[in-house]
Amino acid sequence: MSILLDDSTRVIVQGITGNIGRTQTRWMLDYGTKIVGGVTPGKGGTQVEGLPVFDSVGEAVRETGATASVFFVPAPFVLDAFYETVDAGVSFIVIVPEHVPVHDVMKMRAYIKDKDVFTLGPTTPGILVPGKGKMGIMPASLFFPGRAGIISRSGTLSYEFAGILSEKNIGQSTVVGMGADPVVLTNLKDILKKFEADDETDGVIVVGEVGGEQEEKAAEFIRDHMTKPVASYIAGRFSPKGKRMGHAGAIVRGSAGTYEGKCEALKNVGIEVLNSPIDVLEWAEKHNIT
Amino acid sequence: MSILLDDSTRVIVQGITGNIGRTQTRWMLDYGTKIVGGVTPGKGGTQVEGLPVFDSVGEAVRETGATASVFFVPAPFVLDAFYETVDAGVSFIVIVPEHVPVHDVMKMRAYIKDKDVFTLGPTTPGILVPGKGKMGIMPASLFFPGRAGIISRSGTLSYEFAGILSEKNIGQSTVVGMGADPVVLTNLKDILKKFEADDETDGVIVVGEVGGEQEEKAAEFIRDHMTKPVASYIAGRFSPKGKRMGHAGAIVRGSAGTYEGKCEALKNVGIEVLNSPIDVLEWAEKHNIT
Amino acid sequence: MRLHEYEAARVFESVGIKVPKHKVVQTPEEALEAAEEIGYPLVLKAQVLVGGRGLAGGVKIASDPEELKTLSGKMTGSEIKGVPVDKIMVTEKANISDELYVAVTVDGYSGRPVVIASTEGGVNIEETARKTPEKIVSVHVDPQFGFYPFQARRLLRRLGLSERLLLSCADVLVRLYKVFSQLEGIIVEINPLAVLENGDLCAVDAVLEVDNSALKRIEYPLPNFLERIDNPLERRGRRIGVTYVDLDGDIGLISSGAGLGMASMDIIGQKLRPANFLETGGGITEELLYKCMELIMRKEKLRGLFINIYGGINPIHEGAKGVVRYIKEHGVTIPIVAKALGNHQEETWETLESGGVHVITDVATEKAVARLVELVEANE
Amino acid sequence: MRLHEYEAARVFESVGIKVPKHKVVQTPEEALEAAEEIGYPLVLKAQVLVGGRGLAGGVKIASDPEELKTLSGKMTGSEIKGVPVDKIMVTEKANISDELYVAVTVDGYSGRPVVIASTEGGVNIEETARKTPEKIVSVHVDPQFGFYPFQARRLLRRLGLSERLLLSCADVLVRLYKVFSQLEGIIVEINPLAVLENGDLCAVDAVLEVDNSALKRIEYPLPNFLERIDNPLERRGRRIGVTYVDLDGDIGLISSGAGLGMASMDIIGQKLRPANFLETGGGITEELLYKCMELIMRKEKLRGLFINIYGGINPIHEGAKGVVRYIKEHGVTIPIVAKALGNHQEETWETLESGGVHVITDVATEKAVARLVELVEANE
Repeated sequence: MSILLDDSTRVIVQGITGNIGRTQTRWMLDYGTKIVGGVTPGKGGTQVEGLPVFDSVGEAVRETGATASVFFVPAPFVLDAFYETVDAGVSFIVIVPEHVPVHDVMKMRAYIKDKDVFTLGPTTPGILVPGKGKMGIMPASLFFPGRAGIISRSGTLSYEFAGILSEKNIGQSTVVGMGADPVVLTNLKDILKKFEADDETDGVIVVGEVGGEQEEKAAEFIRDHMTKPVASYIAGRFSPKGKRMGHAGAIVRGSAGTYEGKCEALKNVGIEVLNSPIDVLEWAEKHNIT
Repeated sequence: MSILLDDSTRVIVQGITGNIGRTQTRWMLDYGTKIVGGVTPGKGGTQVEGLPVFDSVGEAVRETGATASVFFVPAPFVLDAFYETVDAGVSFIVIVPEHVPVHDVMKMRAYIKDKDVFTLGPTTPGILVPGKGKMGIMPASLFFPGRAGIISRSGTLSYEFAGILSEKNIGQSTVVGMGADPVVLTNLKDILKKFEADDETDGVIVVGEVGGEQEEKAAEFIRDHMTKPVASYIAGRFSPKGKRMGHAGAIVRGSAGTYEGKCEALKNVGIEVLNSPIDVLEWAEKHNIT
Repeated sequence: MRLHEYEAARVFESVGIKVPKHKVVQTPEEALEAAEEIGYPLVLKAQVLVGGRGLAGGVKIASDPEELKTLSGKMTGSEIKGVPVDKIMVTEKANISDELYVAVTVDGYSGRPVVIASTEGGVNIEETARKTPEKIVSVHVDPQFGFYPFQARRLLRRLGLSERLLLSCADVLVRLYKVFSQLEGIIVEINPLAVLENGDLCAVDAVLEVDNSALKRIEYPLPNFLERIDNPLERRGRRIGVTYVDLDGDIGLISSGAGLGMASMDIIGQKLRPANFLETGGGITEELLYKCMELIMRKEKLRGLFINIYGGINPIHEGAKGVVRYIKEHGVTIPIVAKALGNHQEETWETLESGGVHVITDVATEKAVARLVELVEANE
Repeated sequence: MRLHEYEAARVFESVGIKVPKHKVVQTPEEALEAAEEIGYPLVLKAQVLVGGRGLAGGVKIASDPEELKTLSGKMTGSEIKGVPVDKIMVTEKANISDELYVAVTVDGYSGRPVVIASTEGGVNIEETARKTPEKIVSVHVDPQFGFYPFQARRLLRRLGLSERLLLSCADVLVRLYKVFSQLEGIIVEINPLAVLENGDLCAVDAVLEVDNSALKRIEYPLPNFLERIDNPLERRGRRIGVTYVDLDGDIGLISSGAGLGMASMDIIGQKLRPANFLETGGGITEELLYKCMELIMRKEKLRGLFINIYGGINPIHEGAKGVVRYIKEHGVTIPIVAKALGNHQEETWETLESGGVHVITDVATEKAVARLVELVEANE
């Protein structure tokens, strides 16, 4: 089993009638994803790539039996579409768009607090299960089926790590972009939990970056709950420091967020911190991940 | 058993340090009500009528074991105080102030939608259980213990009906002001439900008035669920019609709200509609209510 | 507080709802000037806060300057349903292909905002509500959550709206809800919401009433509420902090509490005719009742006065002093009957009697009114 | 976007938070004029968006006109941490009896707003956070519900506040949250929130940063974001829609994606020094990459350029055309290495090679950078 998505998952595309929505829908279909329809308010009744377009998510769900949705909705409309999608009972939502206002993301997270829905993004390339399907924008050619799980904050770095492994015929079970924004809908540790439970994954690569507390909090989780080997890479070692103003960030996060802080937190719980992306090959070999 | 309040209910007074709060606290104590403390933010640590004043409802509840609260809080602060009181776990709240903004009342009602709390008001004289206690401003001299229940939208009319009965030694089990605002926290039918279940009440007088749909909706409830005799008086037969603008009210309520509409709805389900307040005596005699 | 149509138009514009090109004028000269910018044909609308304004002659169409001059001349200074016309809104006559109805109001019984829409906008909307209710759709809103476009679209699809109109109408509904929420509306209504020939939506006529209890905190700049009240006595009542409604009878009434006031009127109305409705609310002081007396006595030819007050939250013994002070200072001679019960009742009775007021100690208002009828008749 | 202190002061005033009497000036003459209204002693504060401004000489006290003239003369035209001082805020020197700290910010991990308060306001607040964290309290907020006075009082009681200060500080917190919410803040902070000798609270210094993704919909009138960016190349980057950070090395970088960009810098940084960080986001077109080339080539003395892009959402084959067009039009001679993988990769490679770009088809960025190092060294 892959996590979250497989070749039987019925997927709708929101914002399917836009340029990006159309193109990506074609590529998702080409990859074998079971796309069953699309939604664009005001465009109900039309077709894209032979798929029916609906005015509302509720109608799409009723007509197609979809349980998952991927968003190519313009950022200012994501909050509204998200509420609609959650209300329609969709249980897995991937928010590809970048520049979704952070106050909207906070509201979205509050909205699903006690609801049974799994979400990725915003600013995520989505999820790809090699050979089975993908929701989002990951370029298929870089992926290859196998037993390494990848979770990445950065979209393009997830391609990089998968590509490096694929070149050496080390495949991936599922590759997940968790979203690159300061606030994402699902935190790293909750995705790790899925991989820990997945019997097709032998080890997980966490592609992190400076800023935020995701890696630090995940380290605690890994220490307490993970049995599978975990490697991590933190991008931004030589990044220039931003001009920080105000003290609230430091008060909330303490020393979390720095390259050094993250590496220390990860190493402290026995996670291998990769010096450079290419080092992932050595780690995979060491742990017999294929 | 009276409804909602008896002589063991532990009551706090919010806004106890204001002029009205102080005076009414004394009178509630004089009547035997078990007032155990008060709340005024910023005045914690002081005393009123020998009672401790707390800065927060949470502290008051912890220190006094109060389960009920009566508000003499200025209207603009009622919403905030209400949230605080509900969060503190108080299960019976009486909102005396008038002029609470209707958008606040709507938020208050939404807040308690799925919570186990009973509320009266805003713009209510409160509740009085003859001989046992009172929360609010009802003038004690007009009430007398007995077996008639009274629910009134108007404060002063509740005194009038109780007084008319008391003069003839017909007592009341509990007198409830439900609040005179267009939106109240608890609708008429939900108070009727309490009286129907109360074994010390033999019949109920509903003192209504023109406007809104309370009486019409209550009529349906009485038809389906009440076994005790109910009398009703509707004030405002000769009231001048307001200058109505817009159609939304008519669309929402249809013909509800008029004197004639209300009387018809009540009579249709067998409720005795009193022509004038004093006619309540005849009704009470007829039903042997003492 | 009800806003004039032109004031509502300004509010709607500020949230991005399109309204017809318009000017507010007070004279035919100004109307002609406005017309140069707006063009003919145009619509003249009397800015009076009454329902059924159109049928009462408050809305006219002018096709040329001649007609405009005549019509605006007639309209300025006239009265619509008894309300003098001070301002006229001159608006372009839009090319309308369809008329929708949209509104947000407070549903008192459920205690929630309700958003209403219909494809059958126009003056007959209430008839539609009765005869073909399926042509009107509505949805309740969680006031803490708010109202989002997806909810608007869900509502409007029930009317069969689709494509561009679905989106543009949903957009208007969301903005309308924003007005409702930010201005603490009791009702905000656009009727008709015109679908123009080019497909745009335009709020051709609008109703906007805000919650009087929220006036002090609404951040949008609102007109002065007192100036809004046409009747000078009602304005005076609002100024001193009581609810006063002017009536055409000759028996004055002071009550504490609206329900008691209404019941008093109902009982008085069986034999006599009330001159007013005055309800003090919970703020009685000596000064307030003095001012209430002053206000009521401004009515000419009063035959009697009934005071019906309870000492619950109100210090009626203080109020009584104000009543008596007024009586003594002004030598009031008409019969006054008072029923004043509750806290401090004995003290109150004593004070009132010292001013020659007939105090009734029974509870039933019927008995007090009966006494008043006797006294009024005996006095004439 | 960060607001200047004087802009934040205006925002705070608009929601009813008291700020010191102040004027914004650009010359010593204006400063002297402002002082006549404000009085001495007063504080001069350079309006530069840098942290630690005070320690870097950006805050001075003047006790008389002489001193004011000297200090303001020195300050105008100077630089604080490399940022030129264009405007000075001249403020009254408040009589402070205590300094509080209050802030609202986004807690990224929990995804909720967090309200923070401390009785130990002032420049040492971070030290307080480390050494005596119990002197700082915070609470998370449900963004749909909002933040009410009772929650503020609950928080502040944990600091031992009571009586008047409890109420006034709770009031400020609620207003601060309103700023956070209405202006879509990332951080809003008042430090110190001064308790004046008369007991009033006054926002003596303030930080306000709003969400760039929300700039278009924030209703409060905000300054132009582009003008806010001091570095001309960074401003240009923002104008064309990419993230550009100017660095002091000599290897240009274009990446699609911030993570890939950071990793590229980390790898480059082991042998060479990046001249910039440029991240295109998901909006690559031929035109955009042409403009990116233009932007990067403005840096003098570049020794090489690395392009690291993926074709996921981006049409990299289109982007490649822009790169090549720029190279051809401007005769670029420095070595350029490109790694371009994903959708349309073959087409992209072909285009890039036609412009003399060294295309690396391996996935690992390390290999591409190794090639770049070789080429750069061979070129010199």
